[in-house]
Amino acid sequence: MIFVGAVLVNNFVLSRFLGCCPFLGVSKKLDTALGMSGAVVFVMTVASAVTWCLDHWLLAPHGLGYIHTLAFILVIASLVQFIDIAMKRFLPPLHAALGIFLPLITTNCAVLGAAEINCKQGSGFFESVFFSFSAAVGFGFALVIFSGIREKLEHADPPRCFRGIALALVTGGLLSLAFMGFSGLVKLPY
Amino acid sequence: MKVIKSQFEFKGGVHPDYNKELARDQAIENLPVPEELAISMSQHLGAPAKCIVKAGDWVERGQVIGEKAGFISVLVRASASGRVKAVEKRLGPAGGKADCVILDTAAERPADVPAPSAGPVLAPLDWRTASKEDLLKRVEEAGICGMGGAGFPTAVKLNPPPAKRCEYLILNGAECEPYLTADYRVMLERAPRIRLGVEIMRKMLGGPAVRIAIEANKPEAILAMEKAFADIEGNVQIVVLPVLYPQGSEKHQIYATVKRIVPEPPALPIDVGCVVENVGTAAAIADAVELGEPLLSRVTTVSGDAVANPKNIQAPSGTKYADLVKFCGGEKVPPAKVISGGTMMGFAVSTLEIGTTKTTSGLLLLSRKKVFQYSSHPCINCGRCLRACPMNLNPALISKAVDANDIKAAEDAHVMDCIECGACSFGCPAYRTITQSCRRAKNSIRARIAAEKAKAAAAQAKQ
Amino acid sequence: MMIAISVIAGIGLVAAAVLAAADRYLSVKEDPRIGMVTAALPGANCGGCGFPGCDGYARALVAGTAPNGACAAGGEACAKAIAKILGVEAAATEKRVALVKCCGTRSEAIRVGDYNGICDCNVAASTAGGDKGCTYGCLGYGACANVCPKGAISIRDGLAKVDKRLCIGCGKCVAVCPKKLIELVPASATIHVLCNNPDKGPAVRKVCGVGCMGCHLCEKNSGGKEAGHFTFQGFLAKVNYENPPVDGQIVAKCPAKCMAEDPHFESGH
Amino acid sequence: MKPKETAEHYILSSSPHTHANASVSRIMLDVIIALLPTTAAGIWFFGMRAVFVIATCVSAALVTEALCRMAMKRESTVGDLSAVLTGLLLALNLPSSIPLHLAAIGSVFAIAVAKQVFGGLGMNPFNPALAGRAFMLISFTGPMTTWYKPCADAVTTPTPLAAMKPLFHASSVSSPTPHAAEALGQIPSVWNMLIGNMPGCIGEVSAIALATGGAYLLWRKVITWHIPAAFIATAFVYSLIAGGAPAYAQILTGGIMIGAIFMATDYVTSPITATGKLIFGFGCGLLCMLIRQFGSYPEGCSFAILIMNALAPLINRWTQPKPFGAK
Repeated sequence: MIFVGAVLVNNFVLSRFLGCCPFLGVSKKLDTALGMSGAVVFVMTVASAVTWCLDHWLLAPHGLGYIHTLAFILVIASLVQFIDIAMKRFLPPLHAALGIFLPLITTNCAVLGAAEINCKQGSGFFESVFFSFSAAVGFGFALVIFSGIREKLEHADPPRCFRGIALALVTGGLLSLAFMGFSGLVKLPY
Repeated sequence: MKVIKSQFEFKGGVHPDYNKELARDQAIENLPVPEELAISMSQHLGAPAKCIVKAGDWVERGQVIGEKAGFISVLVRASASGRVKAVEKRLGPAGGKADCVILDTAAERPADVPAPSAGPVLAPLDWRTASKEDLLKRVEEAGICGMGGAGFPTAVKLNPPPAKRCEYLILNGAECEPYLTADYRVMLERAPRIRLGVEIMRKMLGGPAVRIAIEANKPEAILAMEKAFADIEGNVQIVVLPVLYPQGSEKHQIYATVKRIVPEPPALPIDVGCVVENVGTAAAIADAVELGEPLLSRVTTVSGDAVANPKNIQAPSGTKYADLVKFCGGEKVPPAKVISGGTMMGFAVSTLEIGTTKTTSGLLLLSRKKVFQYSSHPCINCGRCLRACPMNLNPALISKAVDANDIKAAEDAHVMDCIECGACSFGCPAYRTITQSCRRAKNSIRARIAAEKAKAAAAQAKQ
Repeated sequence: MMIAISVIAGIGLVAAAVLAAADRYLSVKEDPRIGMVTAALPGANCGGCGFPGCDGYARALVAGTAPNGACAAGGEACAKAIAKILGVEAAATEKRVALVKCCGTRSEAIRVGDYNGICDCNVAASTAGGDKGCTYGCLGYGACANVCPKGAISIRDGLAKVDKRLCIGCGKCVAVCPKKLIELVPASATIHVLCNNPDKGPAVRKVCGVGCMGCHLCEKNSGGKEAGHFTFQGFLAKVNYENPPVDGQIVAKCPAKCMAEDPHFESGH
Repeated sequence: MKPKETAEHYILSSSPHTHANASVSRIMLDVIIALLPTTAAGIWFFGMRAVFVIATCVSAALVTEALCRMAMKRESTVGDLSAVLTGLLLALNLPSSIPLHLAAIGSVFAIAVAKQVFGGLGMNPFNPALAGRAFMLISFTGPMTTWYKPCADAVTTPTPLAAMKPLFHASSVSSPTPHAAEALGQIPSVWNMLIGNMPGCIGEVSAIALATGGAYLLWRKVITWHIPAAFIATAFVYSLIAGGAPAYAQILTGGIMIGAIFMATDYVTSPITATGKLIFGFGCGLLCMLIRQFGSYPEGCSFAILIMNALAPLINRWTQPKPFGAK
């Protein structure tokens, strides 16, 4: 239920409008979109685990809930950098596939958003991680669909003023309109 | 000998208006040698022949004027006696330039050149006693290439590498192109010659089974062939093909007759044990072997609604289109389009000053009302091209990719498998230039491959 | 408050220490040029080049799989800096620019057919050789303009024209032209023969009002054969760009009107 | 000094030089012809209101198309009839009670935002009529879900779909709870569902008229069977498994018939390959029924098709045909 809810109903990009930067930036080609999706799934899952631990063991016990945004940014950014370096060293093939997308995720609001939502919900560790994972899959799903459309639009001939990002935004809007159909599909507290 | 119906229909294909009734019932007529011939050195697939005569030379009928210039090449003989007016580069119907011998056949024979004796150009051979090598040599020196349209050197095709055995010799009498009736007339009028040609080829190929493929809309041709082949020995069958364009395509004919599928290029029909030859080629081989007559002329259908009297004409190679039209009583109405070949795969030409070649199966003059205009309207994704494509490609995708100058995407969509049959453009409701897009993509891919090869060769030379 | 500050600072320190250690012990040696190229790029990670971020583009550049100049944000200065790092423009030679050797505009050269198909010279040329009477002349369907990375070529009155200031002499147009009538010439040369038809005079006249007839007047007027300003191929004059003519007089004296002084079209940029 | 040209030039073009004489406008005309029975049925059941809605949508679509092309300084495409078709399809997907100015806004959105922004016919990733409808459904939910009883002016009533929705969650249909029994009572008779005597959008009520149009399109080879068959079969099997209202009622009410025959088969926004079409139809049917059962909207047909429109490029990509002779 969490999965369906996060992937379809409350899709991060299409109904929460989080992570729009890579959604528009890395959706020109299907291959790169797939790579990016993989990277986001990986980072979001790991990041939510780390931030959950941070929140529950360090911040919450000391009544420091109000600084968690700051702390999360710091932790997520360094985590991504660390993963980048470590992956380059130990898993070169995976790095070749994902690595170039990692720096782009450093400050991705979707990652932070997932951590924030988890924090606000006060959900348990596994629930948090699974929610983040699902949200990332939803993000990847939207990204892949969107890149498919954009590849098709490469062959289109829109009016001059709409070329490029403007057309992508209109398309994104229509896609979001279509995803409205899922509303109510799963009744979730999120 | 059996007549069977083809059981294997390939996917795709279209049904254009055949318009064969215009010239179907016109018996083959011989064209008197015109006053001027334009004999191209590039009448076949492969390297153009090397011209060995120069302006002012006197040449005899049958004399070699162009030498074979490579493995995939064919020699060229003069189709009439006369004086060489000029040797110059001229445009062929396909748009490429090639050396062309301009022959003045009305010129007076010089006093010091005696008239040749009235014998055959080459010594006749007895095909039963002649060796395979002799026969191959004869096919080569008679300058024979495939007469269906592509013009592949016949001697090369009939001499497969020893590792590959020919199991089926398929005789192509489909003639699926609209308007054209040249092969049909040859089958009606020269059935015994075709049979002889088949027997010679069979000997050269080591006795394969024979399949004669004819479309169902030519019942008389089927009858004529049945009669001619009635008492032939061995595994010979006439296969009646369903009427479907492009039934004459080599790959599709092989599938329709013996249900074998030729793999992607560079595989050839011989890789699945098949050799496909046109009926006209078979007759030409019979003439070359038995009569010693090289391939100097061929039957060309002159048709279309702008021609006064459509005809099937036996014309010497190099006859200018204008002479053919004149022989047919001229133009009925001003033509809007002139096509060398059929309407599905032929080439539009800009002038009637081009000479015929060994592969000119037809010359069509179409009036304005028979000509449609291509447009640059966007594709509406209707999928008709996809369903029409006999190669099972996605022409819509290729055409859109080429429009966007994305040749890589076209290559990924297997554009190199395209046989340029035109079925996609034929049914396109947006009148898009799909076939031309495929051609464009193929040309740029070939150019790129050639450039890469040249680069690699240069790099190797450096080392 | 103090706790909050110290916690954040602590997290920061730990993270910094871990990253520093990781960088020290785990980093992989790679082509130093990648870092240099990345530094030369604007770092906007805009994805406009088609690669995921500047680093991806830099890698592709160093690997030689991406064309230089795809970074719109960095512009020409950036492309130059990268070229320097990659050592592409090592050999400094005189600037060469493309020259379209045809001046048979729609009003001067005849057409022999109504072409109906894809607007591209190579395709048009394979359709009965194109619709231009002169089979050596510019078809004007813009194959060169389409491959030009700098947008320096435009089609005017059925002819391709090169903007000398935009042209970088990459030679892409030379390779793509089906009629092989584009040549790279020294930017300093000012006098050109704008014809590519080696046929005899009368044959040229039949198809074009401004075709070279091979009359050798340009050669005579520029000091004769010994001066060596021209060479001839068939009945076509060619400028010897090793030793180009300088006297503008000969242009006006060309009876075929196929010569021009500095014919490069200047766009109003 | 110009050399003399011959008066008449031959046309030079690449092969083929002959054509089947099909055209885009003829295809559009065929679809419009196929929609005539449906339109007639809609007018019969909903009266002059339906005529006004259809007229408004079609004229708004035409005017928008013309204005957009003018603004873009491109050749007018009003003649290809695609705008007429979009307007007509949108009108047929609206309730007859819709205020006319809202109908016009929907039509303008469909043409301007969902189609011309992308460059016109052939480029749009989403079905314009459906995008227009979804846009209206979200923006003007009230008027878009007010239904009039057929053949009776201004008597509002819920659609059979709205009545059937709770049935999914009823324990058993054979021994219905009082609530479910009431819902079952609101399902029209099979005959009324076939001819269209039930509340709903103008064009979605008459199954017979829609099927006639579909048969015409199949006969004219404008559409293939893949999408409608996969769509309807999936929806049918789903409702058999999920229970609730009888499966035939799920098919005959709401937008499934018009969606499967006329909307999902839109060339531009559906996959081009046969396999892709089957997958597309399956996806449409599944999503449509999922939304009907679990979603907050009573009808999911438009959204299902729109979502599958978004997936069409990917389906196309992964169902490329294998060339003849390829391994």
